Amino acid sequence: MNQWKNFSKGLIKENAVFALFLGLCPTLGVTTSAINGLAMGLATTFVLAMSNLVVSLVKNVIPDKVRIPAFIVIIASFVTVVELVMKGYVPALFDALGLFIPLIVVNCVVLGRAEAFASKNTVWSSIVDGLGMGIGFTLSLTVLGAVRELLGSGAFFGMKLISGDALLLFILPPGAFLALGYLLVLVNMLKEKTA
Amino acid sequence: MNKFIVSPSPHTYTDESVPKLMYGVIISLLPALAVSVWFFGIGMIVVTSVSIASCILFEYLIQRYMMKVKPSHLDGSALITGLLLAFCLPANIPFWMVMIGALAAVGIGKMTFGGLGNNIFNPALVGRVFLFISFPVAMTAWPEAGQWMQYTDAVTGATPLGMMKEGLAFKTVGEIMPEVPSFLHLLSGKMMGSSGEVSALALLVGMLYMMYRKIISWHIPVSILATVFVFTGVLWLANPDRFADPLFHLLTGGLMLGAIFMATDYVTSPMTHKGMIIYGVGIGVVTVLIRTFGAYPEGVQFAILIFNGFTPLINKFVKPKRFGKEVSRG
Amino acid sequence: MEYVIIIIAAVFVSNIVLNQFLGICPFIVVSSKVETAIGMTGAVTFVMVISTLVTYLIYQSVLVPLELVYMRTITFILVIASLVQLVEIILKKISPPLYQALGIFLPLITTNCAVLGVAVLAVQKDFNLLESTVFAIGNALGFGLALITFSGIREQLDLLKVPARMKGVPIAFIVAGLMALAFMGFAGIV
Amino acid sequence: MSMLATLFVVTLVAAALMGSVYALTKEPIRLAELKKKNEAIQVVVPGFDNEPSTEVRRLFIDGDSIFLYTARKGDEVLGTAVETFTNEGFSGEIKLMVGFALDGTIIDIAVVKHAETPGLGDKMVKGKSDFSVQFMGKDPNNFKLAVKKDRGDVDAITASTITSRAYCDAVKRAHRAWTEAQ
Amino acid sequence: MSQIIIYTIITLVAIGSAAAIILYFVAQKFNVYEDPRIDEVEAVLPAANCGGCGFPGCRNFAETLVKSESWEDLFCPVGGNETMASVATLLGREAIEQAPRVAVIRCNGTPEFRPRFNEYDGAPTCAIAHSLYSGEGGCPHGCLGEGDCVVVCAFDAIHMDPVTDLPVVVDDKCTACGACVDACPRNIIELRKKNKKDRKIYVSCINEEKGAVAKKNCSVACIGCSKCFKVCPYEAITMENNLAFIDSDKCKLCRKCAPECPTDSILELHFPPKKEITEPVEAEVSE
Amino acid sequence: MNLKTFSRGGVHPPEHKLSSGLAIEELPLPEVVVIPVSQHLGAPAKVIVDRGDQVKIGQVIAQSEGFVSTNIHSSVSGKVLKVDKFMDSSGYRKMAVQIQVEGEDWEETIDRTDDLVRNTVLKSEAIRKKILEAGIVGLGGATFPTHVKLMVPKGKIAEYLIINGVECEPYLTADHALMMQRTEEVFAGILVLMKGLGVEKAIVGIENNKPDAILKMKQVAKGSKVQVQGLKVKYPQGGEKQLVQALLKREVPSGGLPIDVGVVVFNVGTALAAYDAVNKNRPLIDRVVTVTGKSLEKPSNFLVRIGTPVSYLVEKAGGLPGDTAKVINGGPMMGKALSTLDVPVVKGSSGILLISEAEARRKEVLPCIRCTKCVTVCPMGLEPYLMMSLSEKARYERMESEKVLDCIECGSCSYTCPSSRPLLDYIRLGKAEVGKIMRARKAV
Ligand SMILES: Cc1cc2nc3c(=O)[nH]c(=O)nc-3n(C[C@H](O)[C@H](O)[C@H](O)COP(=O)(O)O)c2cc1C
Ligand SMILES: Cc1cc2nc3c(=O)[nH]c(=O)nc-3n(C[C@H](O)[C@H](O)[C@H](O)COP(=O)(O)O)c2cc1C
Ligand SMILES: Cc1cc2nc3c(=O)[nH]c(=O)nc-3n(C[C@H](O)[C@H](O)[C@H](O)COP(=O)(O)O)c2cc1C
Ligand SMILES: Cc1cc2nc3c(=O)[nH]c(=O)nc-3n(C[C@H](O)[C@H](O)[C@H](O)CO)c2cc1C
Ligand code: SF4
Ligand code: SF4
Ligand code: SF4
Ligand code: SF4
Ligand code: FES
Repeated sequence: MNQWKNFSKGLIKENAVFALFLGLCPTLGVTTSAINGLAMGLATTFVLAMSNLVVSLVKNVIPDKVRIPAFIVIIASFVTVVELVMKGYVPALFDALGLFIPLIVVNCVVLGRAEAFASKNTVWSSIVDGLGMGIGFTLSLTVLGAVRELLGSGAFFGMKLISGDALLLFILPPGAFLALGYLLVLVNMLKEKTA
Repeated sequence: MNKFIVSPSPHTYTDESVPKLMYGVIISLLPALAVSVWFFGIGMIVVTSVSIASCILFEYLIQRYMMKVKPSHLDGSALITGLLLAFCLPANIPFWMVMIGALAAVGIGKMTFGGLGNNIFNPALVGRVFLFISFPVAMTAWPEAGQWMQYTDAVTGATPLGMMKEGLAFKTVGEIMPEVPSFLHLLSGKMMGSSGEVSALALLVGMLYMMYRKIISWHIPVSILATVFVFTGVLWLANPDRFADPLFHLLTGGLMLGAIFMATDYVTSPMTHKGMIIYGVGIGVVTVLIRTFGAYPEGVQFAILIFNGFTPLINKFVKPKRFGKEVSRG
Repeated sequence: MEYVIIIIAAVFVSNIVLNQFLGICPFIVVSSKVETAIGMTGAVTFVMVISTLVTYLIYQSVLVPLELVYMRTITFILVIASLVQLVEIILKKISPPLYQALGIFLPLITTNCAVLGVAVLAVQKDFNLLESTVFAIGNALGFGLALITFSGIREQLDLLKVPARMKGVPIAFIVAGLMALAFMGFAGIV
Repeated sequence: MSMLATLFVVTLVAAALMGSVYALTKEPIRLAELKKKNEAIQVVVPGFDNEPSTEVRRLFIDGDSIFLYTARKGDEVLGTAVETFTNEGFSGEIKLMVGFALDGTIIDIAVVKHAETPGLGDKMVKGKSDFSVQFMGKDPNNFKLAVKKDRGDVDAITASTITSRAYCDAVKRAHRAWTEAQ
Repeated sequence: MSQIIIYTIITLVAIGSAAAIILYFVAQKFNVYEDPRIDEVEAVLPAANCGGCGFPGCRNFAETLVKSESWEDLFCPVGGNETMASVATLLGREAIEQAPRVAVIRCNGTPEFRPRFNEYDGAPTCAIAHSLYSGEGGCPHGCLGEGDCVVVCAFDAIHMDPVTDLPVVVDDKCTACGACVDACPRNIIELRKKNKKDRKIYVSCINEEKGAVAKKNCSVACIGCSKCFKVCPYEAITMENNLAFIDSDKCKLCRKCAPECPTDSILELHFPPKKEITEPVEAEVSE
Repeated sequence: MNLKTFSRGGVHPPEHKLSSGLAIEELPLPEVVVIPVSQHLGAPAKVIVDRGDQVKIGQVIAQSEGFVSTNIHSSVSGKVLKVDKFMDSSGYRKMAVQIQVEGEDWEETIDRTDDLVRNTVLKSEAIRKKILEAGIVGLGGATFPTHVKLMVPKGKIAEYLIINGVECEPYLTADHALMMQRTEEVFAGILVLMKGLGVEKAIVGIENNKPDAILKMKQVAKGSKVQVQGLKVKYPQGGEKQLVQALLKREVPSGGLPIDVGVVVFNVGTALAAYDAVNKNRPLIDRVVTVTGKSLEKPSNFLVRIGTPVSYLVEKAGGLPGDTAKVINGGPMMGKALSTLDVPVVKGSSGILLISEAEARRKEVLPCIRCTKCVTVCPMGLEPYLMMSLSEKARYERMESEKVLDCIECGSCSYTCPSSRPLLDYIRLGKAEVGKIMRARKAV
């Protein structure tokens, strides 16, 4: 398969959040600011790419019956690695993302990719696929984070653009749902236009 | 020969119509509007006109340019939304905040769902809570009554419920009560609060008018007010130092406004009388819970929104009594 | 009283879906019919309580003594995945009607972060065994409350004229947002 | 059988990987945690050259632990940093580090952990508003640790009385611990 | 340090193996078989869940495809032959080829040909108008023009022509799902074989009333005169209940019938203009 | 006077009884009549005359086919012009007999005197036979063959006969006129029906907007087992389930018939027809039709032969007013709009109502605002707003479980809706579809 195509499909057409509606919890949970979204996305991307890599390496030696448990173990190990490394080197970010780092393990995107793509494709394609999906995911989280940060605290990646308070609602839970909802509407409208 | 019109029966209709009902509600809101203008003067006038104008304008713009349907901004429902939104804001709130609230009310609360009749949550309350959460400072600074010419520069103070919530941290009810406005003031509306909620009397007059016109039935307002009365009454009897008396609860905050005009919104309330009573009791209970145990001094707005969310379930499970299920031989 | 507080907190104040953002995927996907939502709630309650219990025991009796707390994530997910499969297999055999009602949701639940999330939160919050169980029940109820209410709303919206571009997932998020807004009223109640 | 074998191998490898990463990151994690604590202490009792986080005393107050760290420069005791808590916050628990000079006046206060609303309650964090500044140099024995609404001396954060009250509560608790420890 | 690694390995392997062993035995004991091919087939189907196949959803159809012996009457109109072929390959069977079809509106009762002598003012659906009365033009078989077919078409392939007051099918968009056929209360719509360049010849009327009566309501009604029937060289036309019907599978588009019709109720579409010569036109066989 | 009424729902549209108090006027014969063979619920009758035959008044021209069916008689004497399909009130063409009127030649068996025959010697069985032979059907609107209703099914007991003199539809006054002018005969008809049913007790229910009729019926019924009960004016009191509940506080079970609670309901006109059939040997060949409308010159109660064209009635009532935009066969709540005046009066025609342009057109349909008015007025305790949405989305199974089949099509919901929603249109569609589904289920 054309590697660029393979990579780019995860960005828009099969974007985990905006097209497949997967991995929604971290999407809503951590995106109080763009930077948090970015970090969460990168952590997920790492796990995605690494687990895709390993799964595609071992795909031929793993019997079908124990496929899923084996994949889970692989993914969980990488999640633990991410957890430990973040805790050690970027503790502030780890605190901000909290529960959602261990929860990468149940992000349907990760298992779904391992299962649907990496277990059937070559190592190289699998890494590209994982990176594509991961970056697509990162992109959506960053966009949502940026929107919420902009509306909610009037800042962009921590830079304060307006003085004083903005629409506090958007950094609170309801704002997460509303912002994502209207972003999806926007996506639909763009689709209408291009269709 | 004439070209006859053919249609299925019936061939005759009442002359009731949606705009007529809506304007009926508006008429019944007029006494409260008059009282508010009397107490809050220019601020009330600015907030109300901005709110109404923005609601109607947003409804028109969204229908015209985004939904591409025939605008129905003049059917009266946007006017009610605007009026009620203004009624539950402090009269000294900057006008641009009012516009944001109107956008949230009409845009998020109503048009997102497809407009009149489709929304799940009460649009005016969506607007209000949106503002309340977004601008908690501006939304909890209440102008004192009687400042005719002051708008955003009005002197502010606390609402009776706010005083109660604050005071209870270190005082008993008995010590707080002398500070809150007298019973007569609570009834007439000379106190701090959202601009339209202050006068229980004017709101009750509106309720009677709506009942007379058969716009609303008694079920929702009465069940809410009765529940609040009974629940707070029980608490008060149990510990009069910790809990204010039921009359205080009935006459303060947005309870009257909410019970009479907002919980009764057709679109977002249940369809059967039994359902209405469940809904009313639920709103009453949640209101009292929030008022007495929660972080916010007032809970009607949240209570109504929460039960707006439950309304579809109520409608699904509470059915009118069907004819002829049981046979009684008499 | 303590247990009541745990439950009220989990159901209303920090509702797992509306406030904690856990289990959003099934919340958005499996909520178009009230009956389905009720089935899903049953399944989640079942799995959530059992897995919180089992993971709690493993955590306290194996990981903590061996100082392997960092292995929480991998152990928990393994235990939960196996448990769900176990339940599925057993249910399919011994009670086909129950399987029909609940079983179809089970695969969905493995990858539901609500279950893992609650298990992790229970040990994070230093609850004891009973508290953990109550906490799991409370969160399952909270999940059910949100899911069932939401499905009622969606059933109603289904009969109304929601604009095409809002239909489906976008309106689901917006409704969830407004419900979260309403639930903010419970702040500070416990 | 091959199934079990594979699963065995996979877990084995995974465990080895995790184990090694854990071994590698154990020290950085410990240091990071230590650093956080020291940084907080550094803010509230600046200028020490010892490792206060190693000189800990623990008191049990109101059902939870309060830690007191002694900061020294050489042999001179500069003051005590008290890690205190309150459960009265708008969103539950708040943890503060309060630095006391030898005479019992507050040197400075830092927020260690909180979940208050961004934009409202989180104004108690130093740098986000001037709220915490008013405590500097005050002696709780003659500065009433309560918001003005409660007839105290503290100016509450606008629209965040609850957080302000909780903050005062935590500081009071710290002062109590400090007094007891003397 | 290495002690930690060893503990980690032991614990994880222990938990993993314990889980695996328990699962293995339980699975043995509680085994219930479900055909995995159902999932595979479902994955191939278009997932439109349109019901065009006659089953409630794609999954249901997949189940039937896997289970039933004969595939007659089993066809996914949306995916078409291509999908059926891939399902067939998947299951190692042969798919039944079906000539592509397209929906055709068999009524030509425009206001010009069928004057409206009353006005319908009920709920704007054909189903309700049909159950109420014979319609604005009085023809009990004619199109009611309220557009039920338009509403059900999931592919946006039908729209109402405001001038003729009749629905128009856009051939390129129509997937022959048949939803409109079921929706039309008057059974006006038929799925006919799709010909080259969308050419078609059909009797655009389904009125079974006697000629004079039919003609009274609509000047282009089929009056059952049998002239077309007699002229068709391929026996593609049948007469029943005062009505001619052209079987699209037998019709070879020779265009002999249309000129015969005294009421112009046979429509020819998308043909090049006829040459002047009256010799028999070459039979054009569609593919 | 203690006024009873039914307990749930109901509306009160303006009454507009323009022709109330007017005498029944016998209409001269038209030149040609068209008599459809299906004027009743059930199987159409089978034509037994041919083109060119001479027929007499009261002669059977089509014979009952099956149990739920009845005879059709010639209402005039003359020559059969055609046996063919003619347009009926629905605009569809149905089998009918067209007769050229020639003279007034009656069947000899018919007693045409005005003598009142109070007592019936016949037994129940014989009464039913006579009623079948005379082609009597319910004249209250549903045109259900009366002899079928007189047969109490096994296991059920008829306790009460209820006579429906409610006439709750606005504008219509035919039943009122009958009760005023043919009081004695109606009363005798009630006795016939009581005998036919074998019941001891009868109640006549009359709405209070006809106090003169209540008074008059009470006078003739004095001393008999027939009780006359005034009722509060409320639509649809005339619906049999509502009437039974109003009078006896018994609720006919869902999906059941009044006989399930020991009651049989007949219309006033049906009682009169039963009298004519049993005591005078006179088949059902004419009926009283109210011709009315606000712009109509001469609103009237006509005695009309079956088969007379509607256009003839309108002409006799002063001609079609220029502003007429809708012609309704029946009352404004339940009547059927006609697409042309070229249709015959049938046994079920109770009135011809002409409506002007201003009132005829429906208002613009707005979204349902869930005002609950339709739920409140539905006499059957249904939720019309929900039914309509379900019907629009073709959720017929759900409609079935919401009991759509209980709807009596009274139209109170559509009448009352402030958003002018065509509720009943969609409910009817749903009923038809649910019916289909249920039949398909039975067939499997
Ligand atoms: C979304 C939201 C979040 C809030 N968060 C806090 C908070 O973190 N801390 C706090 O003290 N008050 C918070 N409040 C404000 C209080 O609810 C309320 O304003 C306070 O109880 C009394 O206000 P006062 O400080 O003006 O007397 C919040 C309000 C809203 C609407
Ligand atoms: C399908 C059908 C079957 C009926 N069967 C009986 C019957 O067996 N016995 C009876 O007394 N009436 C029967 N009826 C007549 C009803 O009781 C009733 O008089 C008739 O439907 C008209 O009532 P309405 O005008 O209130 O709708 C039947 C009616 C229908 C439509
Ligand atoms: C909504 C509604 C209104 C009715 N109103 C009357 C009425 O006013 N008078 C009447 O005789 N029948 C009325 N009927 C018909 C009765 O239900 C019932 O069919 C009739 O009284 C039975 O008598 P019959 O068989 O003699 O017609 C009405 C039916 C319905 C559904
Ligand atoms: C009795 C009554 C109460 C109403 N209350 C409200 C209200 O509280 N808020 C609001 O936005 N609109 C209200 N409306 C107007 C209208 O119903 C509302 O805008 C719809 O919810 C929009 O779909 C009310 C209308 C009526 C008839
Ligand atoms: S509904 Fe009719 S026109 Fe539309 S795709 Fe299906 S068959 Fe074709
Ligand atoms: S073809 Fe049939 S469904 Fe379509 S508009 Fe005509 S009558 Fe209606
Ligand atoms: S009367 Fe009309 S607007 Fe009111 S609930 Fe019923 S359908 Fe809706
Ligand atoms: S027509 Fe049917 S649904 Fe409407 S009010 Fe009458 S009985 Fe109820
Ligand atoms: S990410 Fe939480 S359920 Fe999918």
